[in-house]
Amino acid sequence: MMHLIPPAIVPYVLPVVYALVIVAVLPLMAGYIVLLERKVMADMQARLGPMRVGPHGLLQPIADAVKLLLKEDIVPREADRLMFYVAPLVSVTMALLAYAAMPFGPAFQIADLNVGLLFILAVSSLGIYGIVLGGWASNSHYSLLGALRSAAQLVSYETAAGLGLVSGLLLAGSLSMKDIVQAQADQGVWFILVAPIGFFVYLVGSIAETNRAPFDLPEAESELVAGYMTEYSGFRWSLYFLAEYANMIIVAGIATTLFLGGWLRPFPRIHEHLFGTSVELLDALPSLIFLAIGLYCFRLTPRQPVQIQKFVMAAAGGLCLLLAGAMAASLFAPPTVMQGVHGGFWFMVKVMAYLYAFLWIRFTFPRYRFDQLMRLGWRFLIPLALVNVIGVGTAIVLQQQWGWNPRVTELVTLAATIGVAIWLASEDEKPVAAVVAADGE
Amino acid sequence: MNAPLPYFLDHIWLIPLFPLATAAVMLFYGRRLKNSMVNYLCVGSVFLSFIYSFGAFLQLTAMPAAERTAIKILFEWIPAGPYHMLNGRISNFLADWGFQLDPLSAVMILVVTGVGFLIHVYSTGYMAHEGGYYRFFGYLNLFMFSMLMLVLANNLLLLFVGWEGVGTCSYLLIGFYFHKKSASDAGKKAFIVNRIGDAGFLLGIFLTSALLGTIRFAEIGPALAAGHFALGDPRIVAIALLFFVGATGKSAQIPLYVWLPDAMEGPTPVSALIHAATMVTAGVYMVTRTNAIYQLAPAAMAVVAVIGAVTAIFAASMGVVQNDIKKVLAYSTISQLGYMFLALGVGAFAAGIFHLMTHAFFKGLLFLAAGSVIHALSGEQDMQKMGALSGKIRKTYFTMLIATLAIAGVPPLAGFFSKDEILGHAFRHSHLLWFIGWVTAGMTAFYMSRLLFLTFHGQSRVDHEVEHHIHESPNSMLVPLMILAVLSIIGGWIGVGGRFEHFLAPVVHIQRHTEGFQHVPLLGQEGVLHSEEARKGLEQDLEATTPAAPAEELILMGASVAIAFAGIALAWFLYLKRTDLPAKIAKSLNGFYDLVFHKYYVDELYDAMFVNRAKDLGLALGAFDRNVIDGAGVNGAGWLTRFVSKVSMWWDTWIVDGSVRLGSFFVYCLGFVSKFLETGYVQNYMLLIVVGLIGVLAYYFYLAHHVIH
Amino acid sequence: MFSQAVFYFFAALAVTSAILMVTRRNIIHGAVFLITTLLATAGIFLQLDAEFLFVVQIILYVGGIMVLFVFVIMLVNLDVSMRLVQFNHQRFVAGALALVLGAQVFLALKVGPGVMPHPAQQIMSPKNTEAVGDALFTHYMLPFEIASILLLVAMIGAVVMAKRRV
Amino acid sequence: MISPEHYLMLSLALFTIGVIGVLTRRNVIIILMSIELILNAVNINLVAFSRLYGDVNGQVFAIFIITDAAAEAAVGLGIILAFFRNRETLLADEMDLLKW
Repeated sequence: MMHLIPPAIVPYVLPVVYALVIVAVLPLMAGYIVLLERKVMADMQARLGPMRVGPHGLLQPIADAVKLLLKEDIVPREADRLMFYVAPLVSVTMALLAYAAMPFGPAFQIADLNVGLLFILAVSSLGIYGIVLGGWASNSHYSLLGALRSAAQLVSYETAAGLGLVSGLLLAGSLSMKDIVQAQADQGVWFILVAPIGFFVYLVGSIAETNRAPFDLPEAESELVAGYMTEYSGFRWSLYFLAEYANMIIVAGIATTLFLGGWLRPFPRIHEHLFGTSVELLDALPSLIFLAIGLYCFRLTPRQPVQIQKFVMAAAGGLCLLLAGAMAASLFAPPTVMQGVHGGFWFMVKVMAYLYAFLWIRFTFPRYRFDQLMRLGWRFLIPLALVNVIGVGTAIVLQQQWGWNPRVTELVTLAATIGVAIWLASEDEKPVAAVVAADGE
Repeated sequence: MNAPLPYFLDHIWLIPLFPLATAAVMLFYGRRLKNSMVNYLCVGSVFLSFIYSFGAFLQLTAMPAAERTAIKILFEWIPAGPYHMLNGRISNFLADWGFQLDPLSAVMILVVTGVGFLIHVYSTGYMAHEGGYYRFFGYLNLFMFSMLMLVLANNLLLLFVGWEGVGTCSYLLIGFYFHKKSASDAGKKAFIVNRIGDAGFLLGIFLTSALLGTIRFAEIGPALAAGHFALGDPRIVAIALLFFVGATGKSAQIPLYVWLPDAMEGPTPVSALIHAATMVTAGVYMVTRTNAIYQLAPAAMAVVAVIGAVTAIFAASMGVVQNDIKKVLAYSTISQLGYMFLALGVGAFAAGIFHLMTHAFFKGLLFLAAGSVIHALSGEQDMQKMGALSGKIRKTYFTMLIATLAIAGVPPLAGFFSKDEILGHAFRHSHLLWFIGWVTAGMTAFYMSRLLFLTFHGQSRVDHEVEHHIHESPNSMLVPLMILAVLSIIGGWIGVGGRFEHFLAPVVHIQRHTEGFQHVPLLGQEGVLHSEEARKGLEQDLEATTPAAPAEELILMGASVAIAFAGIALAWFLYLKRTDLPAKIAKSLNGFYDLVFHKYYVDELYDAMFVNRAKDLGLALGAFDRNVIDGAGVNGAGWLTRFVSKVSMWWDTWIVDGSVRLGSFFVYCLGFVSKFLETGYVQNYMLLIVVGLIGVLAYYFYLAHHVIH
Repeated sequence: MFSQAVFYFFAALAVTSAILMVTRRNIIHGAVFLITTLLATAGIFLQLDAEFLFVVQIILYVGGIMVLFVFVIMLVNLDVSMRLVQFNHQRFVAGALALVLGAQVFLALKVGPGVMPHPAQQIMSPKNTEAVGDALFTHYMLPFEIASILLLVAMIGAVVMAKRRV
Repeated sequence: MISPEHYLMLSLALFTIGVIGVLTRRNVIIILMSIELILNAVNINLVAFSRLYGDVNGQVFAIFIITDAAAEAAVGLGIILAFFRNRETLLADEMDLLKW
């Protein structure tokens, strides 16, 4: 049906489709990440978590969404209305805008900018305005403090995270996301193995950038009720919520792309064939996984207490089987399609792993004090990231100009960087003057 | 010396080094050391130098008689470069840090280190309970160093270094009990009086280098030979006299003897070592060392002889009436030194040195024994408060007895031989001098035995609280006494048959067949030894010196022995038999006794003549400084400066500042107008900028318009 | 056609929000409109094929400098100054003069003969980032370093200025 | 295609607006922001001409200008903070310590 489309806009069709898909799926994903979070938290705290709505709370997110949509929309009298309305939109818009350059798969990418990475960073750095303006507009001290804090925090940690990414850029030699993944494919190694320090710095920085625990100072409920979101409720609040989770997925995607090999299949060199057939074992893995999940769902179905829950569980199992079938079918489709589907799968798997690390950290570590946060950012992460950049650059030069053994150079520079890290940590014990921006009022 | 020297001769420079090192240790770290440590270091170092000296002596005697000279030059000390001599020739002044060992200095270092070592041992006992133990030994070792430098130096300047060094040490040691005013005064006196002599000596050195173009002893002789100086050349005489001035200062001869009696304020070992045995003989040594010059200056020789003789009898007469035991010994030292100079004066250098050696033995012994007596009487020095000690401290008594006999010139003890030598030479030279010497010998015997009797015999006049803890001195003091006693006995025998003269002959020898001073100048240095005929001349000279003991010699010997016993007998008669007589005699010739008792009022005379004049001069200079220099010079300059500054201030205020203020006033007027632009609003300024920009653009439009049309 | 639309859209956005920025009584609104202007400018950069500068504009200007502005605005609470007169006493003459200046420049651009040459349209290299980086690190090395020193000095100065107790 | 005049006009407009802001507003922060606006107008010119001549020097200069803008903003805001703490005001025409 391509011929129906006027040729002038042909190049714009596919991106629009992708964009619609993302915008449609993202809220759902966010909701289910929340469910996942609650489940993981429950598991870590030896509880069950949501079990009522749907089997094992499978329908909880939908219920939450409905509740939020139906809630009354309250605007404080003293609030600056314009800003109060605009702020959440800014947040969520910038969050969604960042997806424009996110490569979910070799083909599944809205626009492959040659400054893709910088674009994503820039746009996601704009998200801060949503927070700051919202916090200011709601004209409440808690909100204002939360806003100030998040502003300071984001500005500080953007630097660290960006510097952490630089090491990946150096290795890839390009800013385009696709090229970065391609570089990892060509060099046959994920950059996390080459620049672990950079990955670590980015991990911490991204946690702080998304205002997650243990860096969730802007919304520290024990100090400022809910930070910049205190005065918000209902749909606007959920917009902030959506923006936060979208940002999480974005940073996870960036980390995946730069350090975890993007959509690449793990172990590309292993070509074990699935009993005799031309299908490689690892390629068949996704469909097998889905198959297993589906079968598990079916096995759980009869145990559900209520009839409706039986149905839902069965539906989930069916969905899994459907996906398994799709995966299996794509094995025999032309390679581009197969690449696309599997790439998407692996990408999402890695993103999920990264997010799981987020949750893990959140439920493991206590919250920082603000000056501690600033100290960590300015006196440990940023110097460490700088040293790491120097080290990686040195390693690359040694390899390419002087033809040293790559592994050796990487190990040497890595050791040096770790030494510096230890020294910095020991230095970090000393007290530091509270950062200027930190103490607003 | 081109031939390689044997070990000890090659290392003579170590001999002064040992005491210097320990002196440095003492004076810098001594405070932290224990007394035993101090003993080991100091005495050990002196003993080491004695060993080296003895070895050097042996190796020197091993060499053939004509070449007994070892010169060791360490480095060039003062290479001052060329200068014009008096005769207009260019000479190169070079004072090197060199050591010269020939028979003369060999004898000296033996005496110095030997007696010095014994006295060190003695001091460990004598000073045991004194404060500043390490300081004492530090000074003592410093003195040893200086003295050894003095006797080992190979040029006049280095000798002068040692000369000054010993002077300093004697000053420090006389004032050792600096809390006693008399002690510190005595130290100052000694120092200043020595300065006078040293000035003369220094002038002499200058004149020497100006006249002869060298200050090395080894080259003085050749220089004299090359200079063809007539006998009694006035310039030579001047040098000799200047040297002798120095000698009088250091060796306490008239007129500069006054410091020695006061120097007795110092500790007794110091008196023994410095003011009897070694330092005061430096003058004798120096004159002997430069005898080549003296032999060219008969007049100077005459002066030396006369001064020596007069000093001898003069000091002896004063020694007769002294009651302080150490004072007596001091005066006797002076008179004995007079003897030595008498000997030098009559050209009997060897005899002088011989007497120097023996005198070192028995006079050191006398002082040490006196010290032992004082020690026993816990500090009592007045002979009026002594007596009948012979039973209580026998060992000291016997050593004292031996020393007394020795100095009195009783054969066969040391003093007899040396004194006899001197008298013989004196007689040969002039009977008057001999007579003076002879009388002096008698007086010496008299007052020495007076000292002995008053101290040890008769009935005891000791205070009672002192009486019952009279005690013999510890062995550390007695052993040196005994050794010195032995030396005082046998010390003289080496001179029998002119062996000592033989030994010294290479350094000093005189052609005896010439009568009196009418001998051609003979240069007693290597200078001639290197020329062949001179060597032959010296050989026959050496046989010639063996005395053929004619009758007159025997007569003289008998005379001196006789007068010695006469003196002893008189003393015995006056102070043991008829003890009331001395007072009567003193009363009977009242004025004379007072005169002598007050040492002829020489000190008062000097005070009146020099000291007070010096003080007046100082006061006058002070007044001059206060009134003329400060008044006219400084204050006048200050007044002038203030006046000038007043003027310039006026100029500055009205002319310079005036112009400046004028300018500032002008600027102020401008500012008053333009300050209305200065609103203080930034945006006003920016507006002005914009206005200017518009103006510029308008101008360009104007230009463009003209370009177009 | 398309790029023209883009240009006009962004230009209009920039100018309008600039006017609003200057005229708003509320400083926060002013800041927001300035941000809009900057973003519009960034869009124009993009339309001029300067992707790198586009990103730099967003990251540095919007994400950095303006955040600082907003921050300070929040630190100095301004409800007092909001009630005051916003324009100073020289506003009319100043505005008029500024307009005159603008008119002069406009005139210079329009009627001034040969004020601006018209060389042929070049094609920018697709690798804009590489090109900029290349120029920056080879030909403009020294200015680059000087700029870094400048930033350092500015940083220190800002810290010293804003410290509580100087 | 868009002729360079368009960009020049745009930057001229922004520049003029900035100048007006600088000259007329009382609030120092707004003045600073207007200055940023002026710098931005200059940037547009530079980029336009770099596009015109097809080399990147203009963009490099734009980058330098942005750097300077950052420095200026940092210091300026620091000064404003300090001043606000001391004088409790943000109005330019109350900062008249230099007035005679």
